[in-house]
Amino acid sequence: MGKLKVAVGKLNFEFPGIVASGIMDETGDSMVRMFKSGAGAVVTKSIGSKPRPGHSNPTFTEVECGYVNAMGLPNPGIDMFEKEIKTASSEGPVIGSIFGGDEKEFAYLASRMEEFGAVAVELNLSCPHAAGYGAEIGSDPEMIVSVVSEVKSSVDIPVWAKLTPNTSSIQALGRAAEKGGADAVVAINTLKAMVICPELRKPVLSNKFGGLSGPGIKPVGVRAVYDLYSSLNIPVIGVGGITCWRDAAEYIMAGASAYQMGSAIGITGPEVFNEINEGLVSFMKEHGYETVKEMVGVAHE
Amino acid sequence: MGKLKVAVGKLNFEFPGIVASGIMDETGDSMVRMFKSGAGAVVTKSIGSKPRPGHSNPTFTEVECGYVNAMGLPNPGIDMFEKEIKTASSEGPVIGSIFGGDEKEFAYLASRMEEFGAVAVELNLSCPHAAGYGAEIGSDPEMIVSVVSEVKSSVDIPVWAKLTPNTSSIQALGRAAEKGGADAVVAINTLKAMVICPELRKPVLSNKFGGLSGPGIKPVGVRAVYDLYSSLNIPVIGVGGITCWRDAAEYIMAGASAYQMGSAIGITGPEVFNEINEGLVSFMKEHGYETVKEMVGVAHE
Amino acid sequence: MNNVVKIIGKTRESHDTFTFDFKSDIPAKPGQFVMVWIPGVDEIPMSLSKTGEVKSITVKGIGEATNALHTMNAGDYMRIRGPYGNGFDLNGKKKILAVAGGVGAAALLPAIAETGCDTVIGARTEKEIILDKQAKDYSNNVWISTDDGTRGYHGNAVELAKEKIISEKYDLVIGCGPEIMLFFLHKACKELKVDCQLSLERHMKCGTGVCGCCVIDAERVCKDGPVFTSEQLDGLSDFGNRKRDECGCIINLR
Amino acid sequence: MNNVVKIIGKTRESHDTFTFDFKSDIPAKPGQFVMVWIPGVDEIPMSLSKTGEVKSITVKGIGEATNALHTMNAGDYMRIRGPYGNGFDLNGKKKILAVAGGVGAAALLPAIAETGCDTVIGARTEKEIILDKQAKDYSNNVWISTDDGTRGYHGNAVELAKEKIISEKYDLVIGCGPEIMLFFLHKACKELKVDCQLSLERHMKCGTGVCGCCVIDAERVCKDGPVFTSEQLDGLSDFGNRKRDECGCIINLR
Ligand SMILES: Cc1cc2nc3c(=O)[nH]c(=O)nc-3n(C[C@H](O)[C@H](O)[C@H](O)COP(=O)(O)OP(=O)(O)OC[C@H]3O[C@@H](n4cnc5c(N)ncnc54)[C@H](O)[C@@H]3O)c2cc1C
Ligand SMILES: Cc1cc2nc3c(=O)[nH]c(=O)nc-3n(C[C@H](O)[C@H](O)[C@H](O)COP(=O)(O)OP(=O)(O)OC[C@H]3O[C@@H](n4cnc5c(N)ncnc54)[C@H](O)[C@@H]3O)c2cc1C
Ligand SMILES: Cc1cc2nc3c(=O)[nH]c(=O)nc-3n(C[C@H](O)[C@H](O)[C@H](O)COP(=O)(O)O)c2cc1C
Ligand SMILES: Cc1cc2nc3c(=O)[nH]c(=O)nc-3n(C[C@H](O)[C@H](O)[C@H](O)COP(=O)(O)O)c2cc1C
Ligand code: FES
Ligand code: FES
Repeated sequence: MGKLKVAVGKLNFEFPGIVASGIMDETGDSMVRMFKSGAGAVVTKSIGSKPRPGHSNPTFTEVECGYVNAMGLPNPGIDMFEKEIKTASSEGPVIGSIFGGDEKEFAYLASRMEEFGAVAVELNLSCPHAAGYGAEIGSDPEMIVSVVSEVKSSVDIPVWAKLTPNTSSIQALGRAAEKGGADAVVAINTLKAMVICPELRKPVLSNKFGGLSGPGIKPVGVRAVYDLYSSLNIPVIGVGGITCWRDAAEYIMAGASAYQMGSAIGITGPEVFNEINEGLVSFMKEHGYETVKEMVGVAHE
Repeated sequence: MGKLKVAVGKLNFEFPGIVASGIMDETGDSMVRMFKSGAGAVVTKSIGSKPRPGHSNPTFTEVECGYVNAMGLPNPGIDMFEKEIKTASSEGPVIGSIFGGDEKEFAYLASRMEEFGAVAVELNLSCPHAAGYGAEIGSDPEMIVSVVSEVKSSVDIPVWAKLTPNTSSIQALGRAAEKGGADAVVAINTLKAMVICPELRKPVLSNKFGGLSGPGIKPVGVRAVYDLYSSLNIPVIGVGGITCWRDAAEYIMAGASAYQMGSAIGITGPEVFNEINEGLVSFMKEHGYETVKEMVGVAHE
Repeated sequence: MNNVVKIIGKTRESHDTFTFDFKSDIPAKPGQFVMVWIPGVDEIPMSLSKTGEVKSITVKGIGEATNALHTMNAGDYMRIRGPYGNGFDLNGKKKILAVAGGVGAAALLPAIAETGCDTVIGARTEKEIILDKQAKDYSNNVWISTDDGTRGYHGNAVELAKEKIISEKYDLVIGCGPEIMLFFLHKACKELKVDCQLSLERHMKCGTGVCGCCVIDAERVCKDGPVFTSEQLDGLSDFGNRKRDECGCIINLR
Repeated sequence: MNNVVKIIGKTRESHDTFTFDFKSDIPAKPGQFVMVWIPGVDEIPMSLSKTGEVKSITVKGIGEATNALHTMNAGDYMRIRGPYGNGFDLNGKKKILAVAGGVGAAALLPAIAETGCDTVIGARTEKEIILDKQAKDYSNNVWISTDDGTRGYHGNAVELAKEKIISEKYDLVIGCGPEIMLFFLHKACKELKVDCQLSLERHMKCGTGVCGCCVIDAERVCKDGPVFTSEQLDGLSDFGNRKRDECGCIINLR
């Protein structure tokens, strides 16, 4: 499995698959389990300054091709999270996902994450269903520049910017992140979505709107990564609908240096990381790739 | 089936299901078949000024939850299309979909469509894969205002604007259409997407990029319609991933006065229109709705 | 997975508990649960108290959502997701004892129906005892315990279960009830060297193993559970000790 | 539906035609076709000339895509979509005659293999005759016709087929070849009062019944066809008369 080592900027991971923010990463023990299942790194649930219950249930529902969720950024708050990161960090690299209402809050949370031992921070500039946070900030390129650069000036660990696909140009958002000094971009977060129950005449989620994840969004994510790879100089991390090694390979060839998975942990289970690791190794053997890096972006040739 | 009559502005349709542009609507005979299968109206393939072969194959591929296509707006040109519309119009209402590179071209094509007997024109402001057309024009609210108002001043039939979901605010696009004088908006066109074949290391479509349609995009379309309904005064027509009566009901309750189907014609077949008509009738009977109109937008209550 | 069902029957089980019947042909195993939407209020996990073609949930009114559910009636529509979770593994076990605490009887009833196993139903007091009549339809021995002695054995369900385990020599104990009861039941089973499978509860959101909010140690109660075996429980340091609230903050159980 | 297959064998069938074998466990019926991607060049429809676990396509080089396909070799990967279309309906038909024009033999071979039916293979000249040996593996009677008389019957396949239909009394004629040949074959079958099922071609893009570009009248050749029955063909005014180009513009066939 040495073949699967990847680097994202100056960070090195044993495996190219990373746990996406918000899925089995709320507790230290869960994150440890994900490392044991073959994840190369774990991004934490997005953490804010204070404990936050998120939206009330229903916060989640299955749809034909994935899930629609509006968890609403539940999290125990940055102070309580130190313990979880400490537990997880002993087993592998933890990337601290954070959300804030402005540059200062992001910068504060990032420096706390650095202090706890996170190897990088991922800025949630893309959650589509929490008022005042996420995509409400991350849809504006100028705001992205300003948040990223403020965070950059307050931490030494790499800063990743997670982008929203709910835009007419994800390249513009990516360029803003790069301009702000981001070390990598992560794409995509969920697509704006809604589920209505005809018999009960109502949107199902308590928040009405939510975000679509899972297999249905994969072609959208692959395109986003392809576009970002061709217009940025910093690494791109792909996420959205990956559930098998072919999906992972699509993202890598589109230009992803590493990939993240969320929904697949529900669909297949944590073991999906190991399964894909094995699938990639045999694909690479059959097609003569020595390293994952050799595959990155080849679809552009 | 009288229960299923709907009105979109001043237009009346026998059934709420309309054939979406680009699917079984390239020839007069195909359109007639769709009327016979229970469609209330047919939107033609998007027609331009001159014959156009579209992109070369591959122009289409299946994905897990739908299709990705980059047909590239193939069409025989407006002159040749008169005959097709004449054939189809004898059997039901035909809405002429058109694409142009600027206001003048749209206006010219619209007036030709009116002359041929189209009951309305649908402006393709949203095709995501044809350089210089579609979403390249329809992502800019000002351009929408200007195209719609130019078309409005050259025809008397209703003008529908078909919008792209590849935007941070479909409401802004809808408001622009309304400001330009549009009689209705249609949402959504396909999502920007890409499929890569790992073994062959290449994007599959000859155009590289394409548009995602089918069941996977339904929650995105429902949300778009919900948003448009709450911010516009003109009717909204829903499209995207509808394959069964529940899907149709979701769109109607989100605010659609009528709905369109494309991919379902491949997935299920033309008979999907009749099947959904029957499903809606029995749903309405069980839940006490006398007309489709009573269901429109109820999810906002 | 997502299903709208029509309530076809509503039965009062006790002063604060109702059973709602509905039809659904989705296959379900004893011990599985569904997420039930109460529009405008909440969505909550409920064990299936029947798992055949006619299914049911048995709801104890303890707060806003469960009390709102109680206002529903035959003919009403209910949107449920599921069934979720692993359920009990009853294969190849000959002699089983089911031990229920309070509304935990609901989760055990399908297993009792399937195996006809002996059953202990315990509660604080007589009027909290539910589903004993239904259990008797399937089981030869249904023993009742109440903490206050108002009915059956005077004492708690674990004490009664211990006696029965000793006298009847079971292969397996299955249990559902308050965590503190299950904690002692697990302990008793270890002492008496009998396997057990206990159904736990944690705050649930997705119900399907995605969000991670229901973990006990690193196990998702909704997906890896809700039923855990003796050996699994041995390794779970949170069991009987800690849970997490909606934010993910730790709450000590004692 | 989307499959990447590895070519496991390449066989020359004639001066301009090759067969490519590959494994695929997707079930396929005689008369169905796949869309074959030639990266950087095109994607084109090809009938399956074997429909078992080992499948094949038999490609006549006539232009850019087919000639590019010819450069592929065993060990190369090929992305195909399908199988698509209805295929032949061979159920309950006792005596069948297959009539192939040129590379049309490829589409008929699986039906010949399945039924062992009699076969007419026609071509302009001897060197255009393909798959006759393979047909003989399954069929007792494989008759050849060439327009120039260089091999077998001197005349076209329809003339030969007519003689055989009269002498052998078939229940069903299945056919594939140039549309003009099929047009006359259909006519002949009507005259001689025998059912036929003929496989047609139109320009294809999606292959799966969505885009509508392959319609003949209102029938999608890719989905409602490519095989049409005598009665269907009676109602198709485009048959033998008109097709459409990539733009959707009408091209008159004669
Ligand atoms: C797997 C499982 C099966 C269950 N089966 C049954 C059953 O068959 N019958 C029955 O009456 N009850 C069952 N419960 C418990 C039931 O879900 C709670 O009683 C209900 O959620 C209380 O909601 P409320 O709004 O009425 O009360 P509230 O006042 O909101 O809450 C009271 C307590 O209920 C629990 N609770 C609230 N929301 C949730 C949630 N989303 N997930 C888990 N616990 C929650 C918490 O412990 C909370 O403190 C089950 C719980 C789980 C986890
Ligand atoms: C259902 C079906 C089954 C077929 N089976 C076989 C087969 O088994 N073996 C075989 O050799 N050929 C078969 N063909 C024909 C084959 O698809 C064409 O020969 C091939 O597309 C030619 O491509 P080219 O680039 O080499 O030639 P070009 O020079 O590009 O085209 C030559 C002619 O081929 C046809 N053609 C081109 N592209 C397409 C297309 N996308 N769809 C349909 N026709 C097209 C047109 O009539 C065109 O005029 C089949 C066609 C159809 C519709
Ligand atoms: C239940 C759930 C919770 C999520 N929470 C977060 C979050 O807190 N922060 C974030 O940046 N993304 C969050 N996401 C988005 C995922 O990280 C990911 O971008 C998205 O789900 C697409 O990937 P997938 O298809 O592999 O799930 C969440 C997704 C789901 C399904
Ligand atoms: C093969 C194909 C061709 C299409 N062509 C057009 C077109 O010419 N003009 C247009 O406005 N939309 C076109 N569309 C988009 C559809 O009209 C529709 O908006 C989209 O497919 C979503 O609906 P669906 O999920 O029901 O297919 C096309 C879609 C497909 C799949
Ligand atoms: S409730 Fe989401 S993982 Fe269990
Ligand atoms: S090729 Fe698209 S409908 Fe037949």
